Amino acid sequence: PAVLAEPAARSAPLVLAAASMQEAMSAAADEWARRGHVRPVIAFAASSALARQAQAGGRADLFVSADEQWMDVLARGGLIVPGTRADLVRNRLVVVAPVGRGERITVRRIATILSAGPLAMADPRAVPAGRYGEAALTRLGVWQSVAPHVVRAADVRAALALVERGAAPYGIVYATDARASRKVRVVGVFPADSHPPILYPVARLRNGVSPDAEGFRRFLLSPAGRAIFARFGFAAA
Amino acid sequence: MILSDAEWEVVRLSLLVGGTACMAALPVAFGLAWLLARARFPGRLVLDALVHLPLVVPPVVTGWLLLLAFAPGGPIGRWLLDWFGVTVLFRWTGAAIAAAVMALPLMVRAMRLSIEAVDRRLESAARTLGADPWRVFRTVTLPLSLPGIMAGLVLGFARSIGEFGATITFVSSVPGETETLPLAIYAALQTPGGENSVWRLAAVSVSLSLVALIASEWLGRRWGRRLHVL
Amino acid sequence: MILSDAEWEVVRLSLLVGGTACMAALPVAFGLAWLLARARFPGRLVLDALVHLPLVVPPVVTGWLLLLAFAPGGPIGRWLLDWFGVTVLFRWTGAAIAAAVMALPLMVRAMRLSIEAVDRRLESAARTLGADPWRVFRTVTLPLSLPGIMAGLVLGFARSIGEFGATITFVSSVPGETETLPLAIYAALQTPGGENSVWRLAAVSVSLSLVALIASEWLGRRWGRRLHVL
Amino acid sequence: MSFDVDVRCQVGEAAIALRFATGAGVTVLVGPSGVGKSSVLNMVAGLLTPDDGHVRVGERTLFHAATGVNLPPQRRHVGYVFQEPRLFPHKRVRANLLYGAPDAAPLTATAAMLDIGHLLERWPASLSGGEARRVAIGRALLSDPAFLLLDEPMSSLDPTRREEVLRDIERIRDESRLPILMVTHDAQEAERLATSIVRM
Amino acid sequence: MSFDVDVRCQVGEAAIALRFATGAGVTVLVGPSGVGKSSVLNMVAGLLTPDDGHVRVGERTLFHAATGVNLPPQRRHVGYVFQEPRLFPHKRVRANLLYGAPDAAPLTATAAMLDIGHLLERWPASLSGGEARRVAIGRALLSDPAFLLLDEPMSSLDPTRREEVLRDIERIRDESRLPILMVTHDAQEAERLATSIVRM
Ligand SMILES: Nc1ncnc2c1ncn2[C@@H]1O[C@H](COP(=O)(O)OP(=O)(O)OP(=O)(O)O)[C@@H](O)[C@H]1O
Ligand SMILES: Nc1ncnc2c1ncn2[C@@H]1O[C@H](COP(=O)(O)OP(=O)(O)OP(=O)(O)O)[C@@H](O)[C@H]1O
Ligand SMILES: [Mg+2]
Ligand SMILES: [Mg+2]
Repeated sequence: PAVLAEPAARSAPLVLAAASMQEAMSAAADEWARRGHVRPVIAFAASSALARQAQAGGRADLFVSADEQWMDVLARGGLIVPGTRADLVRNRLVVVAPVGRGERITVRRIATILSAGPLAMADPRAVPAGRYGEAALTRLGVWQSVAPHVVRAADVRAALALVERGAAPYGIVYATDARASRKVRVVGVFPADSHPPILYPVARLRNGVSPDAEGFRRFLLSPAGRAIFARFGFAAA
Repeated sequence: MILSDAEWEVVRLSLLVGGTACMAALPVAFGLAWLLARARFPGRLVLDALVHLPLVVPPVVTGWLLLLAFAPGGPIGRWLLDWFGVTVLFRWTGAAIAAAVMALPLMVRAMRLSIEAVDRRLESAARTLGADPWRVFRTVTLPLSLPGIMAGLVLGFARSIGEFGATITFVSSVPGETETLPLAIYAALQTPGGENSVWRLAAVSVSLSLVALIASEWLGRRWGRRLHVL
Repeated sequence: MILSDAEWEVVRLSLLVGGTACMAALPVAFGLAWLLARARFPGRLVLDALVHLPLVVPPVVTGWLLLLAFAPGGPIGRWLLDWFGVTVLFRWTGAAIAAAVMALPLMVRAMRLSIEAVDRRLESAARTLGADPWRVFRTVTLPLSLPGIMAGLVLGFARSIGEFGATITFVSSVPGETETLPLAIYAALQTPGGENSVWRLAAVSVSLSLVALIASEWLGRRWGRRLHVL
Repeated sequence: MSFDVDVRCQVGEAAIALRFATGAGVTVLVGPSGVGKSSVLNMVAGLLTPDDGHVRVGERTLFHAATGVNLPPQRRHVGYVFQEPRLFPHKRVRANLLYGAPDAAPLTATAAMLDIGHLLERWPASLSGGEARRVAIGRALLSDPAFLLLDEPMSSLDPTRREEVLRDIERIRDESRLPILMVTHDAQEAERLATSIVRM
Repeated sequence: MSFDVDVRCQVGEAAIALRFATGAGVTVLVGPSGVGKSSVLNMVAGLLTPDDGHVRVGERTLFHAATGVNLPPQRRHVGYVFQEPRLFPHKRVRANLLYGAPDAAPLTATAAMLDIGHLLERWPASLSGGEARRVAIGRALLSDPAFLLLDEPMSSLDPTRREEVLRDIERIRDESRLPILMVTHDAQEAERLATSIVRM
């Protein structure tokens, strides 16, 4: 009797992760591999694109979303394994201005200041950062007066670039993005209660087959995992 | 299919941006095509590569380079601001610039192909009939390159109507000013449950370019009928 | 300019994806170009519009449509799975499909332009010399359309090398599998302080297509020298 | 019977109609410019489909409207020298000459006969008018045709070469007995070669 | 002196050199196919630049290598009938005829003379060989040239039209006294028209 089949090579889990987490996720995967596991394969794209790929039946094991809404969509569709959803990290929303320019934002004058010129933010209709920004400005009661000045970038990084280049005097971005740019400084931080919490949820996907997925998910949520994300400016959830 | 007022505005803007981009790029593209097809000068290959650039680098990078150039502190942006007091940032003119730059390589290639196919013996015949080079160009080279010009216009218009990455990076999405069809479609696609809107707007995009296509086919066929023999 | 191992991997993948896409699209594009240039059949305009589609709708939508078609439950995806047991999602083959679809309209247009410029009297001469239509096609129509084929290949390759929106929407950016140059550039753009990497990778993109460009210019010139007279 | 032709065809505004039946040898077709001589040759070659009538060459029916017979050009075994050279611009002279040839052996002899042996490696674009004409004649002859259609084959040939080609045509007429249908405007040529003359 | 030509030029492998000086009337250029007749006409027209020598027509120096004079073709006021018709395919016959004409008035007379009046609204692609040739002749004549270059202008013309064109050339020679340089392979034609014959 011949050897009919070799045992299937232990397949690496496929992780779908939001593009904005590329560095942090890669670092986490490296660390996981260093601990003697198979390094997961990570697919990066916008949360919406990843969610659609999962919806379409793409075989993936883990989903790390930058947007709770899309995780909700998958949950409603029965595409995630119940009980595996957890909040991985948290972010904050800030106002930035080019280095050496712009005044410090005060709640009293916020409308006046932000209406001084184009206000760069991610598209409030589409991108989570924009949605959070709109929510915060609405809560502060200034959205009506600021809205006409808003220019909607494709994502947070594009909004940041507009401020870096001086194309817009102010922009609303995540703290993680502001922190990394040497060309902008933070001139204001939105109160945490002015917008829904900015959470990055993780969950295992129904379609997944890799036995390693659960281990990697637990690693991400472990103190060691969270420490890696903290290194890139994310706050603990 | 009934569009909302906001959607009509998007369509109007797309036509404005796409039409302006095409018309502005047309003479530039033809000039470049002519240079690349006919002239022999040092740096010809560099020019050729430069023209193809927007095709090769991702649109986002093109948009980013446009931003660097046209931002108030950038080389062109400063000049526009100092001399004309205008800025194209967040304006439909900026969207048209992005669309034109992205459409340019397609237009140049198509036109160049036709210019290279022009029978140069006809040009010498025209010269013996007293036409100076400029008249030869206008009356012989240009009309005989018409198939390429038409193809370039169709490709360019379609590309302009579909341009997304460079536009949103360069001028963002400002409703009524820079929010063209692809930008509206992108926004709808990001939103859970936005599929309906995506289909509607995509259908509009397709119809617009279908009209351009039919027009060009019709013109092309009229033209072809004259020149071809059994 | 020294690239890291990971960057070399990106370059290798880009060449693999771009080359495969071009080669796979070439015969399809030529067939379509020939049909559109020569055949008269009902639905010709619909086919024409369909070919232009990926140019008009934003790449993101094209990627999404590809996803719907090639997903395990989609019409093509199911068939691939049932018959070959393969899926293209998150695979480089999927990236090549996206690149090919995006490059197709450019290739078809350029080729069609050249096919339409072929002197049909040469084809009838070939037929009187005993060549059946297929031999006429191979020995007369095809070689005389070579300028368009070259132009189509260059445009298609450049487009493939630069394709971003459809690819990331369809197959995401999987390092070592689907992360081509534009996707890596995008990732670098997303990364704070990634500008250096952006410049390096963009320069690589440009060099790759410059090589393709120079090769095509050189071939084209050799070819042109034969056919042209003073 | 060599040529048994009865064709009617509307070409643009011109209504072309011609009927003739001629025996072996050279049939010369003469007529004013624009009367339809080239069109008739195209109909015999199968490049233009007559509205009505028939075309028979030798024993073969090439076209017959009534029975729906219409052989495609490649199966008519015609050697057609067009009014303009129509050389393939992307092939060297040698490849042009051999394009329709079932056999490369006669190349040297034919090239020598037409005095184009020194041009074999040239591109057609670099040929003079008379050189191109001779290559076109050679290409038609080398395709081993069952009959010849010659549309002013001697135009732009100098007297010496014209005389040579004339002799070659005479030899083909007398030795290989190929049916030949030829258009010419030269009375001397017509008189010398023609077995029968058809006026349009 | 009508034509005072002394040119040397390397075309591909062919070294073309010719010197002649002829008086008023028609200068006929004869020589075997491929010897360089069309090339000489191209040099006189300014389409091909000689490596050395000079070209003078009438009183004007069109080219002089020693002094660097080299008028561009459009300033030589040449009426050139090429060996092949070279009609503009994208212009109707009327527009082709008028392309180089400073004045549209002579159109009707010229068209009548060449018997192409009924073709004015046609596209060149639909013309027969002889029709295209006559349009090409008309186009050159209507451009009000200072001298004529005719490269086998009578090829593919039927005897009647050939006779007419011959008479027209004679009239031009005798009445308007335009210098004419003509290539022909027809001995009769040459004899009848030539004031001088140049052999290559
Ligand atoms: N596409 C067309 N549209 C209109 N008329 C046409 C078309 N093609 C040919 N003709 C006309 O048909 C007639 C016959 O043309 P054909 O080429 O057969 O003439 P021919 O006898 O060979 O003349 P030539 O001796 O000048 O070569 C001509 O009057 C020509 O103008
Ligand atoms: N590009 C080229 N490369 C090589 N040889 C060339 C080229 N162009 C022309 N020739 C050669 O130059 C010579 C002169 O050509 P030209 O057309 O002047 O001859 P011609 O006397 O007009 O002949 P014909 O009576 O056949 O028209 C020919 O032998 C031709 O083959
Ligand atoms: Mg004819
Ligand atoms: Mg000649």
